[in-house]
This record gives sequence, C-alpha cells and structure tokens, in this order.
Amino acid sequence: MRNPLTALDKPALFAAGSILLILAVGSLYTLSTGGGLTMLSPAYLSQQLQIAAFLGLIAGGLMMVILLGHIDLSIPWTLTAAAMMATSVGGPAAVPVALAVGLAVGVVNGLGVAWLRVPSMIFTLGVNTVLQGLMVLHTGGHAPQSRSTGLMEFLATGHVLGLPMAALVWAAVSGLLVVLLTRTAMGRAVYAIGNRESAAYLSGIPTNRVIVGCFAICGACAALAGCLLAGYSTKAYQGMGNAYLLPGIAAVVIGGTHVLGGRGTYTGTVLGTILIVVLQSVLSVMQMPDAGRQIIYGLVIIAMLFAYGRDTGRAG
Amino acid sequence: MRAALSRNLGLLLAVGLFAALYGLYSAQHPRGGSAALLVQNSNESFALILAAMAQTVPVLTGGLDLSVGPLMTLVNCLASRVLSGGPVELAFGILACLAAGTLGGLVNGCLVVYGRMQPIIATLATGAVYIGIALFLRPTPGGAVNADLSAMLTYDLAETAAVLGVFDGGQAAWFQPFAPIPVPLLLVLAVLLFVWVPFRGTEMGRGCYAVGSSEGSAYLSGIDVDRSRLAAYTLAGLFAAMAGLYLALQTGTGNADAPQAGAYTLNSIAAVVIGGTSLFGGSGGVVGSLFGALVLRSISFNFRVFDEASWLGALADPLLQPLFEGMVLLIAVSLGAARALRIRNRLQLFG
Amino acid sequence: APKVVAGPGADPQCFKPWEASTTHLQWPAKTGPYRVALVNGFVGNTWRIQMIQTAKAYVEKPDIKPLIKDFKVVSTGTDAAAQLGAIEDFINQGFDAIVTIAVSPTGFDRVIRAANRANVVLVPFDNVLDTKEVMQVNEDQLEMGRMHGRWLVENVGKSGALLEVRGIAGNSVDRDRHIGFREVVEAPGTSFKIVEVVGNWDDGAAQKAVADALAVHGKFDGLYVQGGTTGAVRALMDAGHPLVPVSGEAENGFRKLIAEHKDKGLKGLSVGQSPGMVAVAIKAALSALQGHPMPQLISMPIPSESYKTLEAGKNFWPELTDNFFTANAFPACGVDISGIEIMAQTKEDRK
Amino acid sequence: MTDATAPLLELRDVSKSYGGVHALRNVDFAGRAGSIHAVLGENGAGKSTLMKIVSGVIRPDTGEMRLDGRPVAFASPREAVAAGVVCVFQELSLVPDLSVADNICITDPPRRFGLIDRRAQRRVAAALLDRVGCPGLDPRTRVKDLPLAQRQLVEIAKALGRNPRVLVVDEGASALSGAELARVFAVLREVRDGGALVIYISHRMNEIRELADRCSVFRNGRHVETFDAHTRGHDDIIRMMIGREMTGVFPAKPAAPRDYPPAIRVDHLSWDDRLRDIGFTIGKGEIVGLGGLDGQGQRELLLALFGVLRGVEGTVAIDGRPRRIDGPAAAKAPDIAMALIPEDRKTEGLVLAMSVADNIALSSLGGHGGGILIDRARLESDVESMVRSLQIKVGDVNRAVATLSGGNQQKVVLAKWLMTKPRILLLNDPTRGIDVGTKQEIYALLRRLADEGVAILLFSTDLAELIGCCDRVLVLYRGGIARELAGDDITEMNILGSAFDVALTGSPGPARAAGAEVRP
Ligand SMILES: Nc1ncnc2c1ncn2[C@@H]1O[C@H](COP(=O)(O)OP(=O)(O)OP(=O)(O)O)[C@@H](O)[C@H]1O
Ligand SMILES: Nc1ncnc2c1ncn2[C@@H]1O[C@H](COP(=O)(O)OP(=O)(O)OP(=O)(O)O)[C@@H](O)[C@H]1O
Ligand SMILES: [Mg+2]
Ligand SMILES: [Mg+2]
Repeated sequence: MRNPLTALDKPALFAAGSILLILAVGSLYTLSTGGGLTMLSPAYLSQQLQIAAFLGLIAGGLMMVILLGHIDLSIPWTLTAAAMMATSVGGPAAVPVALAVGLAVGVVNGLGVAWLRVPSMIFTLGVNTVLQGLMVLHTGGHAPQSRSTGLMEFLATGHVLGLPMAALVWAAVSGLLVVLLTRTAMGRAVYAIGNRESAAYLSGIPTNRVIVGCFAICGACAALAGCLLAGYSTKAYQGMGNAYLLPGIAAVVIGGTHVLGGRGTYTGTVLGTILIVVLQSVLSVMQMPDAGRQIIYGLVIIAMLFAYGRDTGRAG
Repeated sequence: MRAALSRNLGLLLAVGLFAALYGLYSAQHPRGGSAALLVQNSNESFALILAAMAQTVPVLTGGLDLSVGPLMTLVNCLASRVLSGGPVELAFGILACLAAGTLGGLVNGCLVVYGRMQPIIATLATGAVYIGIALFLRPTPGGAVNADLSAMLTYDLAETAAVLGVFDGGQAAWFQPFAPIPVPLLLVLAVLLFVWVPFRGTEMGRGCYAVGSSEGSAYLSGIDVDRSRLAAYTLAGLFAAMAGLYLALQTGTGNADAPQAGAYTLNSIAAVVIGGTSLFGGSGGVVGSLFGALVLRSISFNFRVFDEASWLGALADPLLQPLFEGMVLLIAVSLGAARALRIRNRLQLFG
Repeated sequence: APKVVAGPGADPQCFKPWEASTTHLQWPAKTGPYRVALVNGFVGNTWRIQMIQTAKAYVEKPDIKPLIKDFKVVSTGTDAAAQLGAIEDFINQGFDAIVTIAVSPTGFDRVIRAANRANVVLVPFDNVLDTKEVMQVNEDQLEMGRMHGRWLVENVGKSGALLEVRGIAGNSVDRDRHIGFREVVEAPGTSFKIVEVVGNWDDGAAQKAVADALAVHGKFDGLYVQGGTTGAVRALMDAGHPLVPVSGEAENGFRKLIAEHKDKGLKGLSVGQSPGMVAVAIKAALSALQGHPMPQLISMPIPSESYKTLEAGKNFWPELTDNFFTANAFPACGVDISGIEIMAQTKEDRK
Repeated sequence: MTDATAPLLELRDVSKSYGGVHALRNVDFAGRAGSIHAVLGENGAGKSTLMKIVSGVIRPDTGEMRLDGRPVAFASPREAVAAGVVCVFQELSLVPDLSVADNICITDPPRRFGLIDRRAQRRVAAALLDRVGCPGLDPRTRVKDLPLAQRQLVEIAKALGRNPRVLVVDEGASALSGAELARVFAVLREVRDGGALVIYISHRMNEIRELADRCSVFRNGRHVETFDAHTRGHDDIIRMMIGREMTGVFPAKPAAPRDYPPAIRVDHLSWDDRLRDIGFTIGKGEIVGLGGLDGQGQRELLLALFGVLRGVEGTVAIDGRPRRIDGPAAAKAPDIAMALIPEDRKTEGLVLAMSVADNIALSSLGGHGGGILIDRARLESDVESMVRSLQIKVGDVNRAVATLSGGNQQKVVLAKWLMTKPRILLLNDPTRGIDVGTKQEIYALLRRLADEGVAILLFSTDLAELIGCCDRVLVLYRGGIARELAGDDITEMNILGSAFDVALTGSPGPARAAGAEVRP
C-alpha cells in the first residue's frame, strides 16, 4: 500500500521549489550588493534550520489539530506561559515543567472543544486571553526568574556533529509525529475525524479522546518551542509567542494541509515551515521596508495557493 | 414559538449578557444612562460592531475572513488621505473609501470563488497585503479628516444639526427630544435596515445561508453558489470599509497599526460566535453579531467603574483585568455548551 | 480649558520644559483630593507591567496619597477606539486627571476637546501625541537617537559597518529615534555603511534579525538596537562575531551582558525609556490641578549608563530577570521608586 | 402516450468516465413526454451518472443531449431547472439550515418589492406539501429537524414547485412506504398526465411494476434495452440487470425454530419519549427483524443499544452479564463485540474522502497486530480478503470510497464491521438503495453470519426483507413493542396488521387530509 501520508506530493514539491527560488532571489541580492553567495553558505543554512526549528515545532503540533478540522489560537500564550513557568518555577525540571504546562493547556482546549463542543477557533482564543491574563499577573506579582536553564540553552543553540541542536530536536519530534500519523491507530483516527467525525465516532473511534490528545500534543509542541525560544534568547518574556501563530498556520497550509481537516502530509508542513522562515529571512536581509514585506509575504502565500492549494471542492 | 426560541437562543443569550454587563456598568457609572455616556459608548463600539458584521457574512457561508481588521485599517488610512476639502470632495472621498473596501472584499471573494482557495488562508494572505498597502499609505500615523464631517457623524443629532445648520442649528423646540440620540446608533440601524435587511431578503442573501448550510445541496438546488459567495465577501468588504471609515472620523487620522488590525479580526470572530452565528455556517445573522460586539465591549466598560473597595473590587485591579476579560469571553462562548451537554442523541453533536 | 501662560512653570528641576520655546499651560486650580485615572494601552510586556506597578506604588507614597482620593487603572489593548472611549468615560465620570500612554500619536482631538471642556488634565506620556494642546511628559526620542549615534561614532570611529535594529514600523518613537540616529551617523565627515533590520523592540525578533544580518552581511563594527538589545547581543555571541560596541536600551539583561563581557570588547551604552515616567506624569497632573503653570512638553532626563559606569546593585541587578527595566527613579522629581522595589519584591515581601 | 410522439428527452452516444472507471459507455436514451420511464440497473450501473448529466450536474465526456429535439448542454443544475429539467437526487438537495418553505422556493421565490415574500412563500410551500401528502408539516420547520422520509417528500414537493417538463426521481422515494408512497405515485402520475416526462429510478421491483410505462435497463455503464412496461416478466428484467439467472432471493431459514442461547437481553429500555419499556432477547445465531411504520422508534432502539443515546433507562445484558455501553467505542470492545451498520452511509458509515482500505480498517485499527504500531502488511491482507469475500467492486483499494457506487459503498460499511468480528450485529436498513443482486448477497451473508453464531437485529423498511430473512420480527409502535412474530406468523398481513391494528387505536402519524391541489 502506497503511503499517502508521507509521500512527496504536489504541494511539497512546490514548496521545495519555492524555497530554492527564494534563496536564489536572496543570493542575487547579496551578489548585487557585493556580499557573495552567503545565502548558500553552510553557516547561513544551518542558522536558518535552527530558527526554523521553533516554527517547525509549532507547525507540527498545529498540524495535528488542523488535520482534525480545528485550530489552536492559544499558541502564542501557551508558548509564553510554558517558557515563563519553566524559567521561573522549573529550576532543574524546567523542560518537564514547560511540557506539563503545554499539555495542561492543550487538555483544557481539547476538553472545551470535544466535550463542550465550543468551536476551537473561539475556545482557544479565550484560553489564549486567559493565559495572557495569568502571565500578566505572574509578571507583576513578584520577581519571577526568567533566566533559562543550561539545558534549554543547549537545546536551542548547541551544536552536535555540526548540526544545530534545535534542528535535531525538531527532527526527533517530527519523527514521532510522522510515526504517530502514519503508523498508529490514532493517526488514522485523526484523518478520519477531520473528514467526517460522525462516521469516525460510529466506527467506534473514541473521538473525544483523540481530539483531546491532539490538542495536548499541540500544546506540548508549543511548550517545547517555548523552551527552545527561551533557551535561544536565554530568557522567557511576555510576547515571545506573538510572532508564531499566523506563520505557523501559514506553514501548515502552504505545506498542503487542508484547513478544514482530513488531508495533509507532514513533509509538506516541514517544507512549508522552511519556506516561511527563509522568506522572512530573505525579506529581512534585503532590508525590505515593512510595507513591502507584508505585501510580498501575502502575495507569496497567494501564489503558492494558486499553484496547488486550490480546493477541488469537498469530496462526496 | 419554541422552535423560534431555540433557533434564536444564541441571539437571546447575547442580548441577555449585554443587558447584564451594560446594566451593571450603567448602575455603577455616575452618569449612567445619560446621553453623553450613550454617545461615548456607541462611539467606542461602532467600529467593532461593523467589523463583527463584516465577519458575519462570510461566516454564514461557512467561510471566515481574517482580513477584516487589515481591510478596515487600509480604509482607515485611505480615509485619512481623502477625507478633506469641500462637500463634493468629501462625498467623493467617502465613496472612494467604501469602494476601496468593497473592492478588497471582492478580491477576497474572487480568490475564494475563482481561485478556489480556503477562505482562512486566502484572507490571511490578503490581510498581510492590505496591511502592507495601508503602511504605504500611512508610513506613520497622521493625516487630517474634515472636522465638521467627523463632528457630524460621531456625536449626537444636536451636533449634526449644528454642523449642518438645520433645525435652527439644532435648537428647534420640536427637535429637542431627538437631539440627544447618538448618531453612531442611527448609523448602525441604517446599515441594518438599508444594507442587511435587503441583502438578506434577496435570493443571493438566502443563497449565502444555503451555501453555508450545505454547499452541495445549494448547488444541486440551482443556487448560484459562486455569486452568493462572492457577494458575501464583497459585502464583508463594504462593512469593513464602513468600520475603517468610522475609525478615521472618530480619531481624525489614519494609523496602519497591525496589532490593532489583528485585535479587530479576532474580536470580530468572538463577537460573531457570542452573537449566535454558527462558525460552520448556515445559521445566525448580523444582529446577533451586533450584540456580540456589544458584549465584548461592555466587559471592559466595567473595569472603569468599579472601586477597589466595592463588592466587585477585583475588577479594578489592573493586573487582573486581562484575566477577567479572558474568563468572561470563555464563559460567554461556553454558555452555548449547555446545549452540547443537554443533547440526548450524540450524533447531533457532529452537526 | 487651560490658559497659555508665560513661564517659568512650577518645579522646573523636575518639570523641565522641552526647549526654550516651549509654552506653558495653566488650569484653574481645584481643591483636592483628586480623582486620577491611568489609561494604558496594551499590557503584553514587562515594561508596561512595571509601569503599572510603579504608578500604583507611587500613589501610595505618603506625600502623594493625601492628594488622591481615587486612582483607577485600565488597559484597553491595542485598539484606539477603546482607548479613546475609556478616556472619554473617565471624563464623563468626573475624574480630575487622566494620564495615558497613547495607542496612536494622533486621533486624540476629540478627547482633548472633551477634557478641556470639563477642565480635566490629560497627560500623555511615553507614546506622546503630535499636538501642542495637552501637557505631555516624555524623554526626547530624537535626542535619544542622537545620543546613540554620537556614542557609536566615539567608540567605532567615523567609518565602518553599522547595524541598526529598528522598532515597530509605523510608530513615532521608532521614527524619531531613527531620525536622530541617522542625523549623527550620516552627518558630513562620517562614512558608515549602515544595514537596517527590524527587531520590533522584541528580544526574539531582534535576535533573529541580527542573526540573519550577520549570516549574510558578515561583519559589523557597531550595533544600534532600539529595543530587544539583550537578544541582539546574544545573536552576536551565538554567531561567534567579535564583540563590538553596542548601543541599546536599558534592559537589565543588556547591562548584565555588558558588565560580563566589557573586557572582551562588548563596550556598551544603555539608554533607557523609563517606566518610572508614569510617576512624573502623575505628579505633573497633580501640580497642574493645583493651578501651577506647567510646561506643555516636559522633557525627562534620559537615564544613560555606559560600560564605564555600570555598577551591580546600583544601575543593574545581576540576580534579577533580564526583562526588567533598570532605570526607574527620577530623583529630581522626588520619584524614588527603584525598579527593584516594584519588580523584585517577592510574595513574602508584600505581606 | 402515443408512440408516435417524438422523444422529449434524448441522449445519444453519451459516455462518461472517472479516471479509469467507465460510468457510462456510448449510452442512448430516449424518453417521451407524458410517460413514466423507469430506469433499472444494479448498483453502479450508471443510472445516477446519467441523471446527473441530464440535470446538468456533470457534463458527459462525449455524446449529445436533446430536449424537444434541440441540442442542449447544461452547465449547471440551475440551467437545467430553467429549461424545465428537475431532479430529485439520490442524495437529496435540501439545505438543512433553511426552513421547508425556503427550500421549496429556493430559486425563484415569490417576491414583494424585489425582496422574498415570506408569507407568500409559506403559502406556496404549504400547498405543495399538501399535494405530496404532507399537509401537517409546518413550512417553517428547519429541514434538519425532519426525518428522512419527510425530507424526501419535501424534496419532491420542491421539484413539483418548479413545474418540471422532465422530472427525474433518482431513488428519491426510497425511504417512503405505504400510504406516503401511494400518494407520491399519484402525484407522479398527475405530473405525467400533465404531459411531462417522469424518469423514475428505484431498486424496488414492485414499484416499477406499479408505476412505469416504459423501462430502460442499464448494466455496467451500458444501455441494455428499453421496452414498454409489462411486456417483460420480472425474471427477465432481473436477468437483464444482473446479466445472469437469479434464483431464490432469500437464503433458506433454519427449518425448525431452534433454541438459541441468548446473546443479548434487553429489559425495560426507555429513552426520552421515543422508546418505551422495550424488552426482548436475541439468541446467538438468530436474526431478529424490527418492523412497523416508519419512525416508530426503530432507529432510536438501534442507537440506544449501541450507546449513542444519552440517558437511556433499562438494562442490557450481554451473554447474561449486565453491561453499560456508553458509546460505539465501548460497544465494539471484544467482550461485547457489537456492530452497527448505520442509516446513512455517506455521513455515518463512511469517511468518503478516505480510501476504501482505510475505511474498511477504520473500526479495527489496533486489531491487526504490531502493538502500538499498525502492522501494515497484515492490515493490507486483511483488507484484501474482506474485499474478496464481500465481492466489493473496486479496482484499487486506495481509491477514495466516494467513487464507489452506492451498493459497493454499503458493502464497505459491512466489511468495516465484519473486520471487528462482531457477535452482535445491528443493521439499520442496510439494503436501502441497493440492487437486487447485491441484496441477495447481503441476505446470504447475514444468514451465514447467523449460522456462525452472530446475533442479528435487522431493521428494514422493506417488508419482503423482514419476511424473507428473519427468524422473528418485533413490530414497533410509538416506541414500544406492539407484537412479536415468529416462524410462519411472519407475513405481510401480520406485520402490517400489527403495525396498523395498534395504529388504529391510537392516532397514526401525520393525518392525511384530502389533498387540496392549489398550485396550478
Ligand atoms: N415552527 C414554528 N412554530 C410556530 N411559530 C413559528 C415557528 N417558526 C417560526 N415561528 C414564528 O413565526 C413567525 C414567522 O416565522 P419565519 O420563520 O417565517 O420568520 P422569519 O422572519 O423568516 O425568520 P428568519 O429570519 O429567522 O427566517 C416568527 O415570528 C416566528 O417566531
Ligand atoms: N465522482 C465519481 N468519481 C469516480 N467514480 C464515480 C464517480 N461517480 C460515480 N462513479 C462511478 O461510476 C459508476 C456509476 O455510478 P452511478 O452512481 O451512476 O451508479 P448507479 O447506477 O446510480 O448506482 P446506485 O444504484 O448504487 O446508485 C460507478 O462504478 C461509480 O463507482
Ligand atoms: Mg445512483
Ligand atoms: Mg424564515
């Protein structure tokens, strides 16, 4: 049986092509300004991989809930709360504490969505606001420590065998997610629920548990990203998650995952992530003013969707 | 009767919540119920109400418009460039703003309909483009909006009459009962009456509901699915334009503020949901969203009036306020969950 | 409404006029104690929280407490309409003074008029308004930019490659600092190659932007970072870039880094926008309410420390979090609430 | 109905293929005005495909269509409707969130001042509902609150409202029976007598016999033959359809009633006001039928047993032990091993966009070895053997199940549950819209399963099925068991009798007022 979940499909190929195109444009720019082919240097690429790991972790988790046909808008403050809790009360157990926070938030999201049946778009938005409120309280309450631990810093900025540790963490999590999606009952259940929840339910799939599980994974991934981000800048701070939600969604969708659930490959998400990161980087390096940057960013997404992301209508 | 009640439960819930929150606020406010307060409250709510209305229409078709905030920001910046000069120029300026917003909505619609893109991601992308254009129009906040026009549309009828110099400058005796009516309130009513109600009563408007409820059935039934969808996004653009235009009138300037745009988009979605419109499409309406927006606004109204020593003193703690805001939002949207817990046939949970 | 009067104003040590030509304003004196409100914008960062805590501590001080009978703080988020509404609301509630950090530098004409009509003293600070009609408190952002520029010229020389990390696009503070900076480093006689990236005043964003710039452009001889300096320096270190002079904000983390690495070449200038400014704004409001003539634009001293003047426990705190803003006290104004008093108290201390 | 009239609708040499599947191959079809034309064929024969072409849903790859002798090519159902070609689709085209009235007048509603006139619309709807024998239905009710049978009536009313010249009913009355069906037939005859062409598709031969003037038979995407009704015998037609001789639809029942050890025992089961104090047992190896008028609680009973309903009272004992089943996941656990073939395969039985293989494996994931990880090779071979044993017609099991014909889709649902090796099998009208050949296979399968010891509870709207298949039949009325029939007592007379006997003492379903024909 051909495995439809990991195969390099059209979106993935397009994303890969676009990444090369963007790098080429960036290189033309650096050449024209006399900087040489710095964008193809191992240092630059490895650094991009390191930075992509943060968004990649988030996108990976987000993909789990998007495949269900849901969304998690609480990512920014889940990430921040996890990082802040890890640094302030975690001590040596910082990473487990962060993961616990992420899992807890994910479970709350999942319960709201699965049992209360509140649309995820709005429930997670509310949870995000609540988390922000809690963190405002936390920051203002006493002097919370925000210094990341050595382990967090190693995970974020260390290198092993010349490869950025962050990218290795991302690869490890990716491996787990791919196995989960393609080789386990839960993975099939995720796709089934995303397509038709009633049929999945009547097939004896414990749909609510799967939904809670996916949100928990999403929360944990965001928390792990929060750990790495805190390690990267050696501290946790308010607002550290703001820049990751919309790019995360864009990465997943550009990678070919259907926003309404049921379809998508993990490879696509990885490529979508790299695409977004490289695009942001090239635009930043080219010193594009913010206005132009926004426009190009939007147009690239539209162009990608035109190329392949066109909805062929819902089957059936 | 019961059927009608259950169908409008969401709306009733929003109205009830609003009444409770606003009542609490008015009771605590030293000038609660006064005309000045009404003007102020309708003023600060108007843009969000219109943004929520804008969000409602695509949501009815089963879509979503993440570019509501950006589009409204774009129009806000455009308005700060064109809303000056004499009456004719002003009229053209207003038309240009409305047209720009409508065009933005149409572009969204085209991407969704002809580009066959998923609305969430298509409007995420156009949203970035619109913010970019807004930044080009207004690299830094500023600009000038005709003060008379602003005064005419953002205060009460007395002010409008004074600006226009009609009814003895608003001093006519018969006019006095109407004088304190806030103009933004009238504008919202006018939008409902002259834009929404007619739209809802056309085949196209009903088509939006049908498409959202079941696109396949709508198509097989002979509904022009594309046209309905296109109309929905275009109308959303028009509403967003009104919101942006009003923001320009209210602040007198344009500001390409991306975080503010994002906040409007998210709040518009929250308002739509609180107002009882299903995010899956097919049921609900802009009246609910109006109250949804008012609920959101009234939450924060209350933070201003409570004394730290009073029975709801915690509302006055500035570090607790963001938490309360989130909690009330969560509770408001979870109230509908009573339905999910009451449902006796679990298959109905999947809608 | 305030009268425009001739200077000098009250307490010129503290309320220093912006420039010689700054006008003075005088409100009719009211008898205290007064009702004062603080209308904040968003609360999503440490600076704002530190600011709110400072304000709350300041009004509890023995010399201030008797002057204030009611002090309210609200945060309105990034939404201009909501902020304008909140200010208008406090005017309607009969508050005597309102201090605020404006969400947008324009668009306040309406509330300024309302405030003047009700003789309410409105004091924008930090993000000030582009208007001469209200009393405002700020550090001179243009001058701040120039300071950074001058310091870099001193420490780098008159030529070389500079990296400028800017703040949030479209914000007037970003604009002013940038202009001030460029004035100096592009002055005749200098020849810098300047690369400009956007760091959004955020550590993570600045760190990424700097990392990108380093990877692509190679070497720089000096950095000017508007905000998120800690992150920018981290990027420098992560990339193994030689430590060069960095001119940046007053974050504790940056100062810790300078102190630690100044011998290895990390010369640094740390110039801060102080959350303690809120106390000065409140003090100015009280003074105006008492009928003293006040400068229309009050210039706060820019607290600056360089690698030569850093002293642990005095102007930075190695054991405290990076996020915390070191400059908090303005002795000339009797504002002596140091940052650590506010942010470093533990739960136990508070009891 | 003169033979001399030229055909109103004519298709020539029409072909349509999906990927490699030829849904239609060089098909000719002609229908005359003023006739009812039945289209017959197995599942997947291409009937619906042809009708979708006729009504503008899809476009043929080749061939042409003529209406009134003029060539037409509809780009959408909208254009077809405008030309007077109206279709009642197999998969209904009602918008669930809109009211009945809104649905009936969904295109071209009555207007006032340019806007939809709701009151006039309700009047029009009420009149049409009246005409199809559904006068009690409030036009303001939302369609999603209606049971399937009423939806079909609304759909038919909607079609009538469009004044069709060609009216296609593609299994659009499959959920109807008894008086409702009779009323619909009368209406269809009226339409015919008004000079229209009615194309009627159904798998129920008796309906065809009663209604049709002409018949066309299709097999495997090809047109086999068109002939005047009553010129061919039943067996003849069946042979044309399935391409072979057909003997004995129903497998033999066990000769003498046996003493089955009980597999499931239900006592005092009640839910809402839809199920009242139901008690029965089903033995291992026994097939028990659920009969009665439509909507008497049969579907709710199945859902209640499967744990889908909340707040069910009473006890259910499996193998003598009382069990609480709170959902399908619990029901399929090995110690209960219950399976339900749901009512609507498109929304409840299948994940249409997923492949045939994934669908078949859906209920038994984790049951193919490999611990946490799925053993792919084993899963694959399990799926293949299922496809083979149920003779599911599918080239590649990785194709989306949506591309299968209705009958084969139903087999996929069956396969999915058979993979779990159920000991108790609940079926909700499993043969609705399934051709006779496949039906026969399913009946044989059920009997085989029973012989292997599976306890089967079968709800069917088809009387013959209950009679032919079941060892016992429970007739439900208003949520309670009205009568239990066994052995030779299971006859049409008895089932209908007990359904109506009780009905006469209470008040049966919707009152059937004399149909006032309002709409011209
Ligand atoms: N099932 C029902 N039974 C009794 N009364 C009803 C029912 N449905 C609606 N009504 C009432 O009848 C009146 C008209 O109903 P109708 O549904 O036509 O209103 P409407 O204006 O179309 O509403 P909407 O805009 O929600 O479609 C309403 O006042 C409603 O409260
Ligand atoms: N959208 C599609 N994609 C691929 N194949 C399709 C599609 N629609 C129909 N087919 C195939 O075309 C053939 C004819 O299907 P059709 O639905 O016309 O059969 P039918 O005669 O209506 O059967 P039934 O009695 O089961 O409704 C079937 O083999 C089916 O699998
Ligand atoms: Mg068919
Ligand atoms: Mg209605």
